[in-house]
Amino acid sequence: MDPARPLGPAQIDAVAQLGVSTILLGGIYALIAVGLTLIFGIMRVVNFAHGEFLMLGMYLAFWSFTLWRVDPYFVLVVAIPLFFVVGLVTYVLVMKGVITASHNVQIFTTFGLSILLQNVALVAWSGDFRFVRPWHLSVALRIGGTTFNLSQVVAFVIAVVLTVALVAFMKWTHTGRVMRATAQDRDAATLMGIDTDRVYRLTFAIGIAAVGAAGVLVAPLYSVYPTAGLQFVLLSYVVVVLGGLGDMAGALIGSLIVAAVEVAGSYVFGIAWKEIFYFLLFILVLVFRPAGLFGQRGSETLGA
Amino acid sequence: MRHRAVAFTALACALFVSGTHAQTLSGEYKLGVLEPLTGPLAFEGKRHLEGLEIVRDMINERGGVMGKKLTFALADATDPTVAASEANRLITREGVKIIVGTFSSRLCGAASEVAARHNVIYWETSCVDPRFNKRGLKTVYRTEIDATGFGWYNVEFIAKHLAPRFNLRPNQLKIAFLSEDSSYGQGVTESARQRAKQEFGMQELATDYYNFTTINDMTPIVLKLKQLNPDIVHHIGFGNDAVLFWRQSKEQNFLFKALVHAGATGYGGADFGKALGNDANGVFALLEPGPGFRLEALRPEGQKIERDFREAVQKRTGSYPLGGHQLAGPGLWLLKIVLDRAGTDEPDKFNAAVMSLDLPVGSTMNGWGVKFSETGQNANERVQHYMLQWQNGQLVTVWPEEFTTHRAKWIPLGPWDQRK
Amino acid sequence: MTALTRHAGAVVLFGGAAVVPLVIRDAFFLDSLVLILLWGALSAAWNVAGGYAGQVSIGHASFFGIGAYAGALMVTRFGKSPWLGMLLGVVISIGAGLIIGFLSNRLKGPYFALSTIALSQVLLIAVSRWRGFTAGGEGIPVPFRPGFATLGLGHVAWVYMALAVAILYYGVEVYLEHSRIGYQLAGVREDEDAAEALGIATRALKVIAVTVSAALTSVCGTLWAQYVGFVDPAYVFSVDLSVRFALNTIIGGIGTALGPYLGSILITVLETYLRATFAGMKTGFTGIYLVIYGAALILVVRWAPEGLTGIAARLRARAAAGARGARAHA
Amino acid sequence: MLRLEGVDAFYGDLQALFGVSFEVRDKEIVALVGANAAGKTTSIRVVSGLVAPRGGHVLFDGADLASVPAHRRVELGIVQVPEGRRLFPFMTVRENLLLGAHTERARAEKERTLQYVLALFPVLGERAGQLAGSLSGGEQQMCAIGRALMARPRLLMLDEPTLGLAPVLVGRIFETVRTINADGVTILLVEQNVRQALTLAHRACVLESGRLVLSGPARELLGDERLKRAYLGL
Amino acid sequence: MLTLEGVTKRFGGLTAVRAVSLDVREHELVGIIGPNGAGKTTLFNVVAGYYRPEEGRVFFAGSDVTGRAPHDICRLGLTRTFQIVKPFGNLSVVDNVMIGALTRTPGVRAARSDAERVVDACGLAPYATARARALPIALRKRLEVARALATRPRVLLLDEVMAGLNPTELGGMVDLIRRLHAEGLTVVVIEHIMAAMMRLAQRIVVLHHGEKIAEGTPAQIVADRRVVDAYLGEEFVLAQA
Repeated sequence: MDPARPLGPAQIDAVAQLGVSTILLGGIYALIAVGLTLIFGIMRVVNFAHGEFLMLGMYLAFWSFTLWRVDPYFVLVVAIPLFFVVGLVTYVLVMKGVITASHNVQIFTTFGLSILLQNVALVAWSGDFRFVRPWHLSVALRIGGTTFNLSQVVAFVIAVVLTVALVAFMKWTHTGRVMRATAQDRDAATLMGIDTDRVYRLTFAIGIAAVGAAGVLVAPLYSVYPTAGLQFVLLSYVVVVLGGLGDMAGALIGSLIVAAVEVAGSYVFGIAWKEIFYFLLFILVLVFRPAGLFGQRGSETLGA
Repeated sequence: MRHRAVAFTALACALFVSGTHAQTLSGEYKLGVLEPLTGPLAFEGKRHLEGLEIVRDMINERGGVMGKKLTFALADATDPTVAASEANRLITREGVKIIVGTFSSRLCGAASEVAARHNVIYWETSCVDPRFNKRGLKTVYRTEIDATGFGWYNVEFIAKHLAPRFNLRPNQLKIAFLSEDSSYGQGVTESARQRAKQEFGMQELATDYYNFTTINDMTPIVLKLKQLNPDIVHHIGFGNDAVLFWRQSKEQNFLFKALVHAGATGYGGADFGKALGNDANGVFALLEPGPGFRLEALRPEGQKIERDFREAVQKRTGSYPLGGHQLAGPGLWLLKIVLDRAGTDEPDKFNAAVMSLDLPVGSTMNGWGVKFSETGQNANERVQHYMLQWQNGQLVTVWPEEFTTHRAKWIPLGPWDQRK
Repeated sequence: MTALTRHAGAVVLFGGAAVVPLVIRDAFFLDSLVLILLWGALSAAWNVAGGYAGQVSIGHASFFGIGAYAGALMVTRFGKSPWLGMLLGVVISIGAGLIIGFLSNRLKGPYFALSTIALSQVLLIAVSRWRGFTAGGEGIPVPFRPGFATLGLGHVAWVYMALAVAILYYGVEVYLEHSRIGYQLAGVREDEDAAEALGIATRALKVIAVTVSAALTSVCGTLWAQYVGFVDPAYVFSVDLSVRFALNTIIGGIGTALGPYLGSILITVLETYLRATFAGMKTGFTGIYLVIYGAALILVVRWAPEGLTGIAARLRARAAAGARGARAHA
Repeated sequence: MLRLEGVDAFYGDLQALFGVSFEVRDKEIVALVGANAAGKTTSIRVVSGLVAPRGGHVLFDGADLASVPAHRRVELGIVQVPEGRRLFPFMTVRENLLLGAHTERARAEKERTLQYVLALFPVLGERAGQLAGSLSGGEQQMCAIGRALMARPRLLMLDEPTLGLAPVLVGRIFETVRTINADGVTILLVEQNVRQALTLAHRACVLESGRLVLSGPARELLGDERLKRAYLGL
Repeated sequence: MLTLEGVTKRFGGLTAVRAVSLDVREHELVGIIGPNGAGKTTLFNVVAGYYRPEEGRVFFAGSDVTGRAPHDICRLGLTRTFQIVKPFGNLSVVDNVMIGALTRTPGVRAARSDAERVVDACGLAPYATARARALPIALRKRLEVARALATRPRVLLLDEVMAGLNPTELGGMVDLIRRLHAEGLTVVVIEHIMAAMMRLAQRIVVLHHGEKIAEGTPAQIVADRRVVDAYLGEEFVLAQA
């Protein structure tokens, strides 16, 4: 039986469900990528250790749930300030020294950080796959012929809220404007009396807080292990480039596009080839629209 | 906290100890042990090492090997290059004459090649690559069956046990294959496909592979399979992918008659049950014996050693042996038997001892028997495997029925909410 | 300065490597030596694009994998010599190199690096899925058949094989430093606009450099596959490998002929030593060596971005200044 | 208010200023004129802190600025409108303006200052929601000046505010500068449009090759043969 | 030798160069002046192939080179320097020049002796082995000229090679350019330093707001009211009068 045969009710349901899956999966990608687009967009630093902060967030959720039975949604309250501090410390210890260095130095420094964090996790918590099983993970909501997993719905809602909050923060708060201004012209920002080092520190801390929160939220959906972040980091770069540098709303849309490509590709051509689709999309976008699908032309070269 | 302090002191001391050690002490026999302890395979490598350590202690409590205390020279094999390189180190620096390893097929191939070139014995306890023993390497042995064996058992179970209970002939069964794309998953899946088609004429609906490290959503494949409507899903999962598939199948109300897996990863790991609780009910995984296993079905000598092994594992880990333990530990036990019989690690005499070994099924741990082929592969039919099923948070032994007190339930799998 | 003193470091390094197998037969030592030379040669290959042409790729495992698979498949599928596979690998890598070269003219900095990773991931998936031909995720055990034509060599012979490649690649880099194309590449790396103004076809030159780099990497990939004896896609196309090639070079000294080899010595020895020390200790501690490795990496890249050769040059300059000062006083 | 004393400044190894001294008094407009690369821009970058002098002192209200980082000088009231406007091109006009009010002092009076700026440049009000990068050259310059005014400067330094502008706009900009000064802001103006600069300024300093060669009341310099030589090299 | 016909170059809404026509004869020394932002460097970028003009054509030595790649144009015999010097910072002076020489002389050895000759002729011999980035600005400007010379151009475009030099250095540069011209080279110079330009150029072209507003001998240019107006403003002229 060919899945592409004429549409019957079952096929219509399947297509609707694929749409739902795209949206929910896109939400997860957006959650993870939004911190990256902030850091990459404002600081122009390629952070290869992004996935490792996600992994740490997942472990935080795991231990809180295992030791004290705390639901990840409550952990979130602690995770955001905690990872904010983690981001500050990482910035001061590692990133500050390379913020003006060449991209090569930045790439390989963060790569070192990634190896370091992965193996700290391995030594501290072993390589076992861990699971977080809050009650809401096994709740499936049904509407029409489609099904929503409650945890995923919540993750999606929070992704949207987080994105909207960050967009609003960047757009309407003075600090957000300061961050964007610094990304666009560091010297001019200094002339406005802006302490750019402080801006970078803050940007990094917010970005890490966002990805730490993402880790807490996706922990129930996936398994927790030291290299859990790897599978998301390349994907996040695809999302960020698609959405346009530093464009949170773009990242959300980029996430949905990647998810759509993945879901539709998996369904039509087989799950086997899904990476091929989004990596080719990635290369094409890089070559033909380096500012991203929605970014303003030229914005990707600013401050680079 | 105290533990940590001790550990760190030990670590600090070790920093000052040079990498080389004296040759084998009199009264000790040093074995090279090569497992992936870092990188993406670390979680399973650790389990294998644990199994080896447990059986090492058992051996030492029972007179050691060849009258000597068994010790390990341990090495980490993250990737093929490192596996080969560390095999070299174990051989030339640690002076080992036998290497035990290595869990993964990508590692055992490279490491055994090195051992063979040094005329050192390579004793493989798990990697399942069917080509492993077909390279004409004289000193390479494997105690565990290969992927063909796993595929063979899985299809055997489906055709001989499940089909009758569905009231279907094997050639009426519609089967969908899904697998992660590692050497293990692909090896097992391809051999199962072959036997299912050629021997039983089962109807293959789909075969799909995926990379388990990048799989984030199984819904598309679930929907696709749902439309194909298979009786059996043959899914080799690795970790999270198994949990994801099962959870999303439930969400999509994907109904099939049975899901069969093989090996200690994915559905065969304790994590699967932990992740899903009672929702895991009904999944089959081909493994070494688990709860429900009738010790009495074994031969007397087998009963004793199996019981001792379980107790030792219980003592060390506080639980029933896991798949990793059950491949590595019993493999090491067989090595002891051979060494004691040969009285030497000299390859020719060792080989003669291996070849002369002929133990029937049920005479050692896991109920295994021993009969090595000329290529150094333990016979598939002697390495008895068992079908286990998730029942209320536990993987219990359900097949072959003569070996177990438990029976397979939920055949066919009913609606998702009625598998309690 | 005579040629001998100019290449003193290389003479010591390669001369030492040539002499060692005559004296030491310890397989582990020889294996480490082969790996140092092979990783060094791979880093030297990376250096042609990353160092001399300034096109930093983190996807060079693509070419390594192409070479490894070409050799392994030529042997196992067609029963032909791996040397033939090496040739085929080079041809395919040139094709893939042209793609990366094209990207190098469209993309800058991190975008280029990211696109090279994406390409290696595409190859990883393609090879994993083409099971009928490549054996997919199962990988290919490469049979060991003694003889030069089959690349079935002993450890000593492998040292000389790796040494030959290492010296050849060193020669390529020395040539790059002293030939027309080398000077022009230096111009492209230092300032593309200025190079263009001086009549250098910068875009074509970059593509050539990347392609040559790809071909050299591919050759080593074939050799590696025959040496280690097992090829699987998840390893040969991994980002970790790509980073290793780059890292040796950066730590040794990017854009220098000797740098990749110095970096390879440091990293390989450090890694091997740490692993040997910690892996055997206790199950839980095995990751420690990678923690140290990661930390060392951050520190080196951060504090000595010009690498070992840069540090050496600085020390030499200081010593020379000191000597001049001493003479002035005398 | 501002005094430079024997300032030497370098870009790398290129010496751009040789012992430059001059003074700007409260409520004054001082024009820095001279040919290209004479050291005008460097002089104001030294004052705003983007270039650290290697010799000499920069005094503001009598205090040495040596240890005050660039972003803190804005708090003191030293604000520079950089050459080429340097607006944040992907932000709206309104956002650019609001960014000017970054210091605490400025933020407290943000709304009031904004009204002032919009009254000064009504066109910015019309373009408030438009991206700064899409403005015309003259509008961009107004936006840049407006942004600087948002910081509530006491000393406003303008670097080539009329560069590349059509003549009619040049006049507008100079008018505005006069108004700003009349409202109590001290102005240091770098200009190559000598005539208008000298007409506008109270005093002027002429730089040539990094050295101060001439200074005095602006009117007196207008028509001075030495000035023509400094420009045309006759 | 070099002919521009109605060249126009726009950036977005800004017209940087508007319908400029210009004819440089063989063995001429032409100066281009104009206030900041007048479009001088943009004009060079169009001529040397870095920008493709929206309108108009550029002819060099009889062939249409509009839109050709910079390296092609260089090989045809037209080489430019950069206002913001772009030395190959990590290479020695002689290597810098040699990279230029290699364009005409494929052999490394021959190119090196060519380069040494040029280095010598430009007065850089004492610094031949120094790293380019370690040179003071005056020498870097000189290196910029030397490197361009090494490509053996028939026409040399010099973009502000005198800016930022002190009077002595400036004199040296003027002498160098004069000598090169005397040896038969066609030279086009962009310069702000009028004093130098007056001494150098046979003919001066004045750009203002991207348009050519005057053209003539130095004496004619100084006397041209439009020029003084462009530089100093109308009232300056009135005040003088």
